[in-house]
Amino acid sequence: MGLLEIANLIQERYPDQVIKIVTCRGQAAVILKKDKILEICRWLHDDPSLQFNHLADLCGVDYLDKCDVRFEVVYNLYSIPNKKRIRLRAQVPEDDCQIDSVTPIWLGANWHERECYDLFGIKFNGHPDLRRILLPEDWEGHPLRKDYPLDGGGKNWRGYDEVIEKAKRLSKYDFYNKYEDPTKKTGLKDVSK
Amino acid sequence: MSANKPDLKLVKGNKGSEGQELFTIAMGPQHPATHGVLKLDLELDGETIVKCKPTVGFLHRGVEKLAESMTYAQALPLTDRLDYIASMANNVAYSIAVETLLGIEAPMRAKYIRTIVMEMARLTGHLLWLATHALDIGAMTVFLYCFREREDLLDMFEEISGARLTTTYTCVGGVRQDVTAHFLETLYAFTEEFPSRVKEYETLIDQNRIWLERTKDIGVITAEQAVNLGLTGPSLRGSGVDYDVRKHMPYDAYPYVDFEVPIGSKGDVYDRYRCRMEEFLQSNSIIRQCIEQMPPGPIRAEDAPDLVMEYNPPKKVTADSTLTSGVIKLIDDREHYIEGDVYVAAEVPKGELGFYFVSDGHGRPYRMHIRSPSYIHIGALPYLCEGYMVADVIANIGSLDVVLGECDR
Amino acid sequence: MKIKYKTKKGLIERILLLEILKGMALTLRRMFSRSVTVQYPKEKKKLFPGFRGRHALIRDPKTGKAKCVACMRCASVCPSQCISIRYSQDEETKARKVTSYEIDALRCIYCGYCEEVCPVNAVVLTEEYEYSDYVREPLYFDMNRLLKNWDDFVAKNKIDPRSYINPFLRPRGASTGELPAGKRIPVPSDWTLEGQVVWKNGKAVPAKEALKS
Amino acid sequence: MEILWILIKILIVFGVVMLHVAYATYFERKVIGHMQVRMGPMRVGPHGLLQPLADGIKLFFKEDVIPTPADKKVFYAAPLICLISAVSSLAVIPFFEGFAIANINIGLLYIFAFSSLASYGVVLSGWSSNSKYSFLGGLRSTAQVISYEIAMGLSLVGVMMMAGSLNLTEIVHAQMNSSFKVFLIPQFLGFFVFVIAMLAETNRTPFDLPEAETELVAGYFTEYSGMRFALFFLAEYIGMIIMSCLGVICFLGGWDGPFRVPGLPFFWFVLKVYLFIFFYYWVRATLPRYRYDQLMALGWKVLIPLALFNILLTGTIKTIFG
Repeated sequence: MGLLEIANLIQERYPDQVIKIVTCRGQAAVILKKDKILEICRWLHDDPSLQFNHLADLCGVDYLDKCDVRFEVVYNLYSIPNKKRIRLRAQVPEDDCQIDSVTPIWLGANWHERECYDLFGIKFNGHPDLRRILLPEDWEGHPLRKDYPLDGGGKNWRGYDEVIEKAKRLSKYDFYNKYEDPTKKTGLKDVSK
Repeated sequence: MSANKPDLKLVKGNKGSEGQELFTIAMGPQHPATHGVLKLDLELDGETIVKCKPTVGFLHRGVEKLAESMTYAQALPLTDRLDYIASMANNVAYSIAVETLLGIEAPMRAKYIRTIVMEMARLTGHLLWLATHALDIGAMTVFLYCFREREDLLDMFEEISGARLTTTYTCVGGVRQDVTAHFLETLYAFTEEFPSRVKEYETLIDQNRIWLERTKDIGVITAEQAVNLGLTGPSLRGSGVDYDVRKHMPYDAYPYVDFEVPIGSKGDVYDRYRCRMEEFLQSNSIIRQCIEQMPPGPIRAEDAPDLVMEYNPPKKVTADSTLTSGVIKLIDDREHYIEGDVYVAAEVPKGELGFYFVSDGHGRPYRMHIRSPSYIHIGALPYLCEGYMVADVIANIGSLDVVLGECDR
Repeated sequence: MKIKYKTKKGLIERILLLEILKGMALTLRRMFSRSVTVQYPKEKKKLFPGFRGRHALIRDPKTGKAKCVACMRCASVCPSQCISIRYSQDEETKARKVTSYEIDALRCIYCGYCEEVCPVNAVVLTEEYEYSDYVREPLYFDMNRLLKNWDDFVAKNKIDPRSYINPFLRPRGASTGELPAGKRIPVPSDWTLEGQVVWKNGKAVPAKEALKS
Repeated sequence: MEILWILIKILIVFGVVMLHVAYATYFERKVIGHMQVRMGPMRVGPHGLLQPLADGIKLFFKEDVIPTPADKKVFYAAPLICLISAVSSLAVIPFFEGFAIANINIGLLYIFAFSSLASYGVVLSGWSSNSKYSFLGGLRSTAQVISYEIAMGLSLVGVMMMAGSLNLTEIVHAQMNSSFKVFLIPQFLGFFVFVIAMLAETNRTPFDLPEAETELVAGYFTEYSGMRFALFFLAEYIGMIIMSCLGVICFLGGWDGPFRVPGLPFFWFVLKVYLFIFFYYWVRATLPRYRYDQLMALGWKVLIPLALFNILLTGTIKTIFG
């Protein structure tokens, strides 16, 4: 099977779903609409001649101003018995930021999708447990989006004030106090007096 | 043990199978056996685990976001901090991925050197795995025996790369330093000694009845399930699936060396343990073959991009045979920074480490996604643990060989 | 390759605890073997050349000052952006003069990129690793401090600053033609591309010799 | 006068045992260190010889942290229960001919009684800490100690039958008068069960699950610190010494040896006890840890039947051969 064969198979079967087939450095990717992604994936997984049983990677990409459709969810599939690789790129527009979850097909997609939700804010319909995973539950925003402020938006993280306060309170137990001459080894000293 | 697995469907809410309240215990993030900052919320019925809920992210440093504002060369030291116990392997995996994206081919000698260091990293990774796995199950002498050998390997890393853990040894298009004669000789002597050391570890645990009771039929996962969960590396091969990136998508010098991929049958902790023990010997033989076959030649591709510059990749310079004539041609026919995306994987000690790059034609990755094996493995942990006992959670974490630096990225 | 192993034991093995006795014999034997511990502050390990330790600016033996020409390559390649350089420029000659060179050692990740890209071998990571402190200030190296680091390093290791080489100042195996002029320093023959080693008949030999025979 | 003599004896025994406990920790770290190709303590004094002293001082002066939700009174009492029950057992042990603080007729039973009492300290400490890890550790320890107590008691019944007495001095005398000089040879089955039960009874590897550091952090004494932690530590090591003494007295012929060492009547006794203690360390350096249910299975399904069989065998042989 050649480079584009599987991509062409997908196009034959779902001509209305496939937007474009792209290649790069010997790897083929199929750009898809997001509507039938679950069906296509199930077919790729179950079809005895394809058997894409290994979901190598699932991630989101934010093409902020580069594409018409802002987000893409990328599925890197691998067929262990056939030793074949294909990449699906499902386009997810910003105003309808959701896509069907593939967890019914690959259990391993669970955490990939949670990560994608966490960092891009793409919702996965039918996901059993869609919560934030790498960031704290109460985090605001989705950091891997290209419009996420790099300086943290001028806000301190939650608990910052408490930590600073505690550090000040405990600083009297420091061996060296930064309010004093650092070269003078004072040992335990109470600066509050 | 697996015979009396409780029927999980009967368990509802906070009640055990017989209606009694469940005992919730938070294992981690500060716990001696969770290998870092993994947190497991366990719900226990007696000592049997009814529900296991892993929480990760305590070590999240946003490597993917950081890489977006760095050049390809600058992002390389970040990979040291993924799987920090075998950082050489990450360096190599990253370099291969970037080379594929930029369309560069590393010279032959560099490929051999990289294969050597990758297998050395596999040894260091597996040695630390065996050390901690055995320590978790209580055999603490194995821990120090493993560290004895690991120390030797780290010394060799120091010799060629200048650092023991955060090596930053490879670069896009080759490696940064050539190997020395002393390095090759030490390494070769090490490979001669190493199989006897592996035998030493095996004497302590391999046939030990306590070890067998703790590992046999624990955390069983079938081949189909394992593939479905996305397990890779020895954790997958323990279940009997023949999937190794080194064989399936050969990179570097792997096509030129002769090695076997050990495969288990049952998919329990003991099989995963055996798989890695066999890999010790296979890696050892790969290193030997690579040393013997290593050709002379340059160690860095001629057209490798500069470390500093980002938008203007250096052009290949050819001079006339006589430099004095001053005729210097700049060849500008290369297309390094194209628009496109690639996914390239390499087999690191933990499994398949994949890099997915999206390039927008500039010298910085538009998007870098790291497919880290540990992340997926921890996601699969509940499927391995539920129905077993508290002590088996430890054995299972150990057998999956997770590193939280890689998981949380 | 399917792994074959036998874990079922015979009756005699089971009763006599043979495998446990073997393990115990091993630990007993190891009790009398030499321990591998290095008693650190008393004994120190010999570091290999090129260990990436404390930063220093090499003092030029001719001028007694730093060699830095303020090309900013180190500052721009630094992944953790821990180097900050300020320079003044001569209006006529366009020659740059460094006015301040600062490295925040607490920010540094010791990748060695700065010394690798430096065209004149001005900055180096020395093989000095014992410089921890209780406060942050001494670990913010300014230019004088960096030059002092170099002097300390030279004095402590009794090296000749003229012939000092470090694998990052001139990478092993790099071909001389590709290097900038400032990096073409004399090195041992096995560092050059010509003196490269390959494995032959159970030992590492220079590639030239291996090809000859 | 009698009382004064007993007091002096108590002081001597207590002092000597405490010294040995301190150096047993040093010995352990050295032995295990060398087995693991490292050196063990080397810093305090020549070859780290003053290490136990430094440890003791450190533990004594450390801050005593008590968790807020802990049940304070029980929390205070638990380590004392452990220590007192361990120390009390020393009273009946004959260190050499005619030297025991109390030479009572039910010495063996007395030791059993007190070592069972120690498990109260453990379970109370686990419960009063109000920590889940401690609680699990306490429960595990109690179950373990209770079930292995049975195996251990049964393994010594053979010795009792051969000696015809529960008095420890009498047991040693019986061995001196027997044809083998030690009960180890006729009672090898009992000895085997005893050694395993001894490891379990003192919560040592491979049966150290109550304090399995990789599972339960430190088991029942997770929340203890400073001097209270040290009391548990002492209790554990005194427990080891008691069990070793018991093994030496019941199976290895007590203070009796191939020849008399003049001036040192306890020479052989101490030597044998240290052999036992070395064995403890040796096992710790080699073996992994059992799981909770496997440990119980071993105790109830293997050791207790073996011990019962041993009793049957001893009884039969004794009946036939008189």
